[in-house]
Amino acid sequence: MDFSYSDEQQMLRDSVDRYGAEKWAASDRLKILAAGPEAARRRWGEMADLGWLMLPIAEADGGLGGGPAEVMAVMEGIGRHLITVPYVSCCVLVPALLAGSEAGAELLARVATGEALAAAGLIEADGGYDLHRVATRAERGPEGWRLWGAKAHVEDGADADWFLVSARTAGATDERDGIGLFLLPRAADGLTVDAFRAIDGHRHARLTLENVAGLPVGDAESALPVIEAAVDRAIAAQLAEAVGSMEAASVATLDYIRTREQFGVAIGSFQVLQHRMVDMIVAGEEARSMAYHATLNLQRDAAERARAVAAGKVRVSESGIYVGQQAVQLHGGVGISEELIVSHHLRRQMMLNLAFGPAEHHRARFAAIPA
Amino acid sequence: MDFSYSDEQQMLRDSVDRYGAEKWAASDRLKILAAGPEAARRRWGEMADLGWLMLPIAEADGGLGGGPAEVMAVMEGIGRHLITVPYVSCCVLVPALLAGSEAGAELLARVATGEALAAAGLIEADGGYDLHRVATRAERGPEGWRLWGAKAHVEDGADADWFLVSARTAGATDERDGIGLFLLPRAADGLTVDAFRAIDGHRHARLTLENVAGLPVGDAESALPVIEAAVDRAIAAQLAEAVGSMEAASVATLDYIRTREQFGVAIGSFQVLQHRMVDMIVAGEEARSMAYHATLNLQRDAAERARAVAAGKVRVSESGIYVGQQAVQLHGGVGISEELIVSHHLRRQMMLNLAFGPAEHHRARFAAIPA
Amino acid sequence: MNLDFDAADLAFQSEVREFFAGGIPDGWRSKVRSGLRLEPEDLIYYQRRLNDRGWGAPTWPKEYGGTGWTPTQQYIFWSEAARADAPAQFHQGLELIGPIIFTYGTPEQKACYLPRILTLEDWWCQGYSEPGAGSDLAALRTRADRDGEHYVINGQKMWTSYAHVASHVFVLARTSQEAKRQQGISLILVDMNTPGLRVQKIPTMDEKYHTNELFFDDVRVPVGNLLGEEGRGWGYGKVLLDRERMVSAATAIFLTQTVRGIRDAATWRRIGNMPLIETPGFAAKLAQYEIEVIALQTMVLRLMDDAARGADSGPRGSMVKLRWSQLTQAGTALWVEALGPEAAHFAALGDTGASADMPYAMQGALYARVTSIYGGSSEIQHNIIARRALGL
Amino acid sequence: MNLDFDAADLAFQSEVREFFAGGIPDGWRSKVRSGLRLEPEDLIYYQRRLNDRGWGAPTWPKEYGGTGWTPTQQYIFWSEAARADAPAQFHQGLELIGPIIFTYGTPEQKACYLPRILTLEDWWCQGYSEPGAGSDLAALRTRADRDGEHYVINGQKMWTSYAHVASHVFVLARTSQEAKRQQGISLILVDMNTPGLRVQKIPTMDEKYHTNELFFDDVRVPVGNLLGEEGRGWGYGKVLLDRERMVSAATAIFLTQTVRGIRDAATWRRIGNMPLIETPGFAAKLAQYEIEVIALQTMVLRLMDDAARGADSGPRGSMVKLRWSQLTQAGTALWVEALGPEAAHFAALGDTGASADMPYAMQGALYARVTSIYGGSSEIQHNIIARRALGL
Repeated sequence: MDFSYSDEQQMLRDSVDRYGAEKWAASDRLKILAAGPEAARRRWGEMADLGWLMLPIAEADGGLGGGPAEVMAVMEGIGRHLITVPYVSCCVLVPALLAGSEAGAELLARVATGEALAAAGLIEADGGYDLHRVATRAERGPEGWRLWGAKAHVEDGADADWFLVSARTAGATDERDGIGLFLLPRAADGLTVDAFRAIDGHRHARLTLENVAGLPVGDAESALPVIEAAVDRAIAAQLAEAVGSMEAASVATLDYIRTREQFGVAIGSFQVLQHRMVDMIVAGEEARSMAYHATLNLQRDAAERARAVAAGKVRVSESGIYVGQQAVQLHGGVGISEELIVSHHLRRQMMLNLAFGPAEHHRARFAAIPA
Repeated sequence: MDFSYSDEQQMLRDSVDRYGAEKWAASDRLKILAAGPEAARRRWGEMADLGWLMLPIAEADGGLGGGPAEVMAVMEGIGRHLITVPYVSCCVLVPALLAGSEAGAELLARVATGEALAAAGLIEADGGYDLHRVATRAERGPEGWRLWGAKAHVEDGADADWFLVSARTAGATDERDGIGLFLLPRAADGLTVDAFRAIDGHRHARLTLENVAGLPVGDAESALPVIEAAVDRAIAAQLAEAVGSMEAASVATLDYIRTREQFGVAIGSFQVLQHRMVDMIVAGEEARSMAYHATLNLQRDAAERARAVAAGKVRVSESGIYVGQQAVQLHGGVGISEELIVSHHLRRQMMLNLAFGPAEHHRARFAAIPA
Repeated sequence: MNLDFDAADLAFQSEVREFFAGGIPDGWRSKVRSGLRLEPEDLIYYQRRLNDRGWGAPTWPKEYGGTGWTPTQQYIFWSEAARADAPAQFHQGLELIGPIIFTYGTPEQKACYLPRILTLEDWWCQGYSEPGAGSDLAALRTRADRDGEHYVINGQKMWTSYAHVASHVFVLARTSQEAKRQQGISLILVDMNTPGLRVQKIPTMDEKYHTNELFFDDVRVPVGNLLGEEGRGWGYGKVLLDRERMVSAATAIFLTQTVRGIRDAATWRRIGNMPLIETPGFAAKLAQYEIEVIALQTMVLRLMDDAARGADSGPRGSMVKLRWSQLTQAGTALWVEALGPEAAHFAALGDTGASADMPYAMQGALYARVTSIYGGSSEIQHNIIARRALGL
Repeated sequence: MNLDFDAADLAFQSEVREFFAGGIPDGWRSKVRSGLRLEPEDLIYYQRRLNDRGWGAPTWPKEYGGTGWTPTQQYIFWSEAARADAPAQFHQGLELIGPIIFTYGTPEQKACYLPRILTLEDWWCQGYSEPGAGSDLAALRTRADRDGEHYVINGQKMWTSYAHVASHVFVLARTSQEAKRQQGISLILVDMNTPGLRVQKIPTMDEKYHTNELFFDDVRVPVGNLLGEEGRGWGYGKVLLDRERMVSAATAIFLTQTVRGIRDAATWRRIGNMPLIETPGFAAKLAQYEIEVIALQTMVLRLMDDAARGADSGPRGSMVKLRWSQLTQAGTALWVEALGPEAAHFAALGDTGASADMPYAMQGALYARVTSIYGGSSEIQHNIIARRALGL
């Protein structure tokens, strides 16, 4: 039992913090988000050069084989500095979905270098965030597999060059068997990509598939276990991001209430604000504990993993939104301005809750898994 | 639209307050609760003499025909002084169940004078507090109706001389039709009464019926509407009691934090305690509003009435338990002692929540009724 | 005690309901339900329609062009407006400066300003807060120095909502540097076109343009623009305080609109084969929300009843503000939850549109965060209640 | 970073699990799960069984008869005890005065008292709080005046848990009237049989007898009973403070017992044809509770890990206390909710019994209210964290 980062992990963590402080200064945030696709590719290239993009990719797939703790070390920094990039979707989720597959080998090599962006479409409009509720159909024809259907939300999918999409190859809409995973290029005939910006600057997509050719990844009839495990990895990574963001929001708030004066004294001298600040710190400690719990259970069996990740998601979401809201509240008016960083943290916490299903979804998921 | 008591109602309210202050002083509470049945009968007789027992009984049934607002005026005082008597069960619920019935006329006359105590058994173990989930059976034989079954909880039933019991005369366990209401004396053959004391000093019962003779009240196949309306009346009365109790608990707490010193100052000077006290007061104001809302909707149609009472029950329960808990918390150690009154208020609030179904039950009930 | 309206009130209710029937454009609906303000031109259109009917100022006395309605009538009017998804009227002129003008203004000021508030020809904004004076407003530093027949105003105001739309601003400024804190503060009316006055947008997290900084650089206004007596500006706030409860009360009545927004979204979205609204978890959350809205609205009814009887309602106005902001926040958050994956699609990149409710539900949820900060933060409301009601 | 136990720890876990297998009487279960203490004779029986095995003091060093376990071993031991529905050990001797004695006591004091704590031959209680000195303990007024070879103690203590059972009490008293506040306070060991010492029950709302007032009326104790130096008693509390986190941590581990209590009750009770635990509403509530328990227990694991590495865990002990009391309250309340109508049947009047879980669940829920008051109220814990962790 050990809750401390190794020296190597700590170095990784420090390097993300340095990068974040340099390249994602709060004061530059609006400018960075407004910059065009070229600037985004350049920044992504910097992260590739630092080796972070290939870090979570398995060694067998040509990556660095970083484990959950290494990913956690990176994600905390991404959260602390609100680095708004598709790292979890492209570098954690996609490599976990493609791990060991022939179909994905070439794509992973290009993901590792930052040449290609990939995203996964796993969520459908009526699915309630359940990964097994798949109505999108895949049919095998003489020329290979063709797909019909829609994906309501593709996290970070707006700028993806490739999509991984779950589709039903057999069975009824809510059965666990009969689900396959397919790879398709953005330019595929019959694929419509609608792109959206979220309030936290992330750029997502909605897909419509009308007789689209897809390359199967792994077993076309039983991809669900791989999908669920991969999404749990992605969620655990986001929990660490949420923890980093909470920490930064709390530090900013503590600084503010120590220095901001009203009625002739620092507002941090008011007991009510002190206790609120304590509740924020306690929420942060709880969230950190849950992020550890989820992350360190990733390699256990499916039920333990799912229970730990679902539990983590519930508590970190609740804590994160609470901390974000109180950070804004304690800042008063300036808290809601674009200029200060706290409202950006709140927005990110709100969206982290939604990604891969909100707390409500994971609470029900947790309840359904026997301890 | 008018939210003020009439002069007559105000006089009634004042008289209950005077009686409570005289006869139910906080300092005598333990002694009063420990006194035997004779003392209890004597106290009950005092309330009969004051006319309160016959107040809610319809004029046609020989009572004073007091309406919901009159009952509310009495109940606030009962709550404020924690007057621990079966008033709601015997004088509000039973008269509403028996209103206009031949079978109950004689009993009501004796309830009005305090000679007889009656209680209603409407809740079954698996019924989830739903009044239509009735498994107790009633069968009509040559000598009249006979009953088999069990009632898990009879509010204030421990000392009742008569019981009103719902029983199924037709249909399946959860159907709304086919429910009758039956009157039986405590001494009936085949009736077992198990009596219990609750943490607030109220005395309840559990009934087992094994071929018990019962007198039908009203229509033996469709008593449910009457039962639901009567229980809603009882709940509304208890909401007023809860409001009175909250008020008393808040006043006691405010007095305490104004005078109790720690660290050389009155603890009421600490901002955190001030804000907590404010939250208690706001909760009390909300609860009072909801008690009015429920009470003043009692005479509207069944859906409006049920929705208003269910809403009242939810919010008053939440507010009441919160106020009770915080009253104890702000008193610190002495808050949990039998000697001070605050923990008695907390206990009453906890039990008021449970009576006729807790907040959870009524939230679901509210959700099921279209607005 | 009773909840029923009398015959006259019932007749009035029919009249109001008829007025609103079909009169509210469909396009307003989502925005209104999420608690967001409509565009200024829409608010002006709405205000003029009301004023043409004689209903421009529901809380003003008749002699100034108001309706002279009883509190019960006001309640009925607002309830029917909420029912019809009509917006709340823009309140800075109607509820904030208007009453001060008709209470403390000169006959000339009344004649000049009041009619133009009713028609929204004049759009007022409020120059109170400053960078160093938010919750502690008495720390304000903007000064108005007398120079012959003018005041010369210098300083900076912050959180001036709708200054970019407004034609006039009412400013609290120091007319004496000797007097301390609350003393020496005066209330001055300023035309927004006066030279030296500059408006700068404050971008906010909801991405709507609604608030500003105001810079006063030797802004000269005639001394006739002083409202009431010099140095007494702080005291006029008390009039506001008494009316503030009506602003809170009116907005609280409009929460039923948010309930409808949530309900519609949750009816439309399906989880598997079931509408979200039928799932026990969501149904319970919505029920809880509706119940708390009923509680708040009954508190408002009691406030109205107090007002009708001329009774002092103590700090219940603060309580309404407190709970209203909590429920605005909870309601818009629940609405966002009901939208599911769509909630991540705030703005379309390209030519496809977002869903019908977006971005309003999300903007509403973000905007709602400020409701517990402005108009006296929730912490300040707690302080007020502790002092006024509890004597702590 | 990893959560796995190493081979030695796994072996230890098996050993502990085997020890507990079948060793806990069924009759203890409901009481233990509701967070209530067993009867003194049961606790003595349990303590002696542990001590016979050499496990009497999981947190003490070996030289004083403790186990010398690592924090990980302690965690394993408590987890297995919780799993087996074993009770928490009575902590006032083991965790409160024991460590002060072995740290500051004389060799004679150590030899005399420590072994008898391990066997529960001596049952200690804590004489700290007074009627005027609760959260503000430094305001205590009990005095111990030197008279030759004795101290003469006069005063009154309050909230002395289990004084009616205890053989000894450790008392904070003023040995100097000049020194102010924290200074001049000494820690004195007193035999409960000393003349002049009177115990008076404080009846509490849970109807269990667990706490008392203590009256000292010229109670004479030998000066040899002074622990450590005169006037330094307050400082010894710091040792307690450092160990306090272990008390909180250990009790927090036992919350899994409450989870089982709730689960069993909700499995047994039916709503219509469905066990309560399968209804979505209750299932979600229980899930939320379990998740919060997991969060707290992971916080405890991190505390243990800090302790193992000798790292300063800052105010996380206070955080654990804070959250533990909240979860004790929430869990017992949920258990009562699960019982349904039975929860109104606290005590049978007559010869029929109440349900298996009653009255324990209800007593637990009532008793739980004091957990946010004793040992430094939740408000005080907030103050401590604000000061220590945030420098506010």
